[in-house]
Amino acid sequence: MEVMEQLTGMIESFLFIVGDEGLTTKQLTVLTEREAVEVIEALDLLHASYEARGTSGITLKLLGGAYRLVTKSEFAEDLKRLLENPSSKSMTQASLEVLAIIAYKQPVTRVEIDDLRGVKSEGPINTLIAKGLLTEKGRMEGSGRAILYGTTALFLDRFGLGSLDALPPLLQEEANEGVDTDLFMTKFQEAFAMENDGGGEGS
Amino acid sequence: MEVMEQLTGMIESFLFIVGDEGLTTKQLTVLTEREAVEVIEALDLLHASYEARGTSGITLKLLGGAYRLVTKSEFAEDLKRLLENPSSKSMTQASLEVLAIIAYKQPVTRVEIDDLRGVKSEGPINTLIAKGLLTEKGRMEGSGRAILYGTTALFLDRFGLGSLDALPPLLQEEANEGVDTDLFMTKFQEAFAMENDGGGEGS
Amino acid sequence: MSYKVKLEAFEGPLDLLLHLINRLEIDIYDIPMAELTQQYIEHLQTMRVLQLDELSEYLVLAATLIEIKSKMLLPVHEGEEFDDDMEFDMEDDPRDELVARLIEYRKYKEAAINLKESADERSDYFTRTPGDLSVFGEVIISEMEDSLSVFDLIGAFQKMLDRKRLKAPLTASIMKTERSVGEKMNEIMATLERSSGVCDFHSLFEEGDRSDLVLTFLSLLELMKRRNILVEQHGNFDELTVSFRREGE
Repeated sequence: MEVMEQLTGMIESFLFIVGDEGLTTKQLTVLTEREAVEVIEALDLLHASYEARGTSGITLKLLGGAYRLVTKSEFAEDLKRLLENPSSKSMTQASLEVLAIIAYKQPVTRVEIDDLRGVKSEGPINTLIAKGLLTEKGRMEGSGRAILYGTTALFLDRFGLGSLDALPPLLQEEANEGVDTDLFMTKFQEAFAMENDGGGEGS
Repeated sequence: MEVMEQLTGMIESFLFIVGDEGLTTKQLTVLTEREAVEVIEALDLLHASYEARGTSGITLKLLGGAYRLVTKSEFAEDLKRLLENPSSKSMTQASLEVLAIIAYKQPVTRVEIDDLRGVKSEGPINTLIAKGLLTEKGRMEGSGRAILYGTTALFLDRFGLGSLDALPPLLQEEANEGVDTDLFMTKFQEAFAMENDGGGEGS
Repeated sequence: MSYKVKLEAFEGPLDLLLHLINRLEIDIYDIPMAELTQQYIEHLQTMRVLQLDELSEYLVLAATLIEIKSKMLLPVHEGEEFDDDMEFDMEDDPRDELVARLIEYRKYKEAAINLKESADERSDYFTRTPGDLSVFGEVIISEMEDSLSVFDLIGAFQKMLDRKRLKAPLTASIMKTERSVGEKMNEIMATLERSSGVCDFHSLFEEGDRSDLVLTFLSLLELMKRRNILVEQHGNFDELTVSFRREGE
């Protein structure tokens, strides 16, 4: 029983982290290093526990083959208040992310910004243009002719900067630019590391 | 009771959606349209229920003034295995020293930090600013108008602190205020302390 | 003194001094100045590779140490006659200021260690990226507060990097672990079984996408290491052959 509880908790922590994409039974089997039957049993247990608990705001849903944690539908109306309420910082965070990317990388296209953030940035970009903090800085060479964005004088003014050079340097940690890590290299390095440490698993 | 359960569930659904942004008690009060006391009670209930449940993979934490849902530490190893490179490079000793000085003495100028450490601290300060852990907290009065530094909410989050008050107290200075050490008194106190803890050295 | 000191091990002159005090088991409230000064200067000599600007900070403290040492050797008391067995005046101990600085610095050095511990502890808790609000209705981008500064910009950027760290490798590792080396190793052993214990190295790489090929290659390496199989080549540029390794080989 305790083993099952532990597996259930582990699965919940995995599902919590992956967010909207969810995980398939197969993925969970690989990740937890357990048998599929155990994983399914744990998922049932998790679901039952969400449903039984009146204090639970979330539950487990199977959508498109993947299990994901979602908020209970009874709170959908309440959650709408997050949209209206400016006290939730996530909207500010989105705007600030976009602004930071553009400030440091300008001129930059929307696609590049989307890539960096991993989410669509059209909304924040438009809002920031409307506020006069961003502006179009011409078009990219080539077929697409994508719009290039940059910051405005108002941006410098609002953030108390004399010029763009006054931006404090950013710390680009361990060059995680191209996150689609070359699979071969990764695998190869792993194997190489294994060779070197004598192939210990839990090294 | 049922009302309380419902509020707890609602809070959980809010915290789930905002994720790493977290929500303050104040924000939760606005969002749930309830009284602060009720919100606090519900938060307690939520926390207790996470901790009591063995099947739970997540729990509630106050970090940088905001409540956040986080995975339980017992699953850290499993999650780290999954994330391959979960932690950013650990900080240098110099950065940690500078951060400690600023955390406890803020707002503080660079000169004060330099004096305390006996070395220039400009490099570590800039790195910490770039990491988003430090911020300018205005300027000193007077001719120099030196920049005053302080820590950010991100600092509290990264260091697992609910607020600045959660910083552990600084090392006790064996009761010598102006350090015009009265040698006799020191010796006496040492002897006295030894009497009291049975003379254990490595306590 | 024959021990070697690593430069990077010290965060400055005060750090070095504290290190010496600990190593020599000196009472910080009653520092034997002559001994400490000598040790300190010896250390500086072994640290000659120091950058000049860094060295200057160490030298300033060396000068301070020497000054204190000399003051202690010549306790001059104004308006008083020299007394042979004069008691040392504790009120004006020339070491006071140094001791105060050392103690103050030690406090924060200690605090830095604690901070590191709490950061390590914190790294055991993972949170999630915010959910998609657009499922609840139209997202209105709220007004930005007026009080925002460049530092908020940097904070937002750092947070974004964090989220990426959480997301990107996760999906990658899920994809990668979809087929494990262990599974592939079994496959290779089965192939060998079917071809009566020997097959061409090439034939194992005839199908699959790039990641499959990598997996096959790694599985072969692992099987070789575990001494399950033998990969041989009879001459330069000959075809490699893979075979079961017999006991005792």
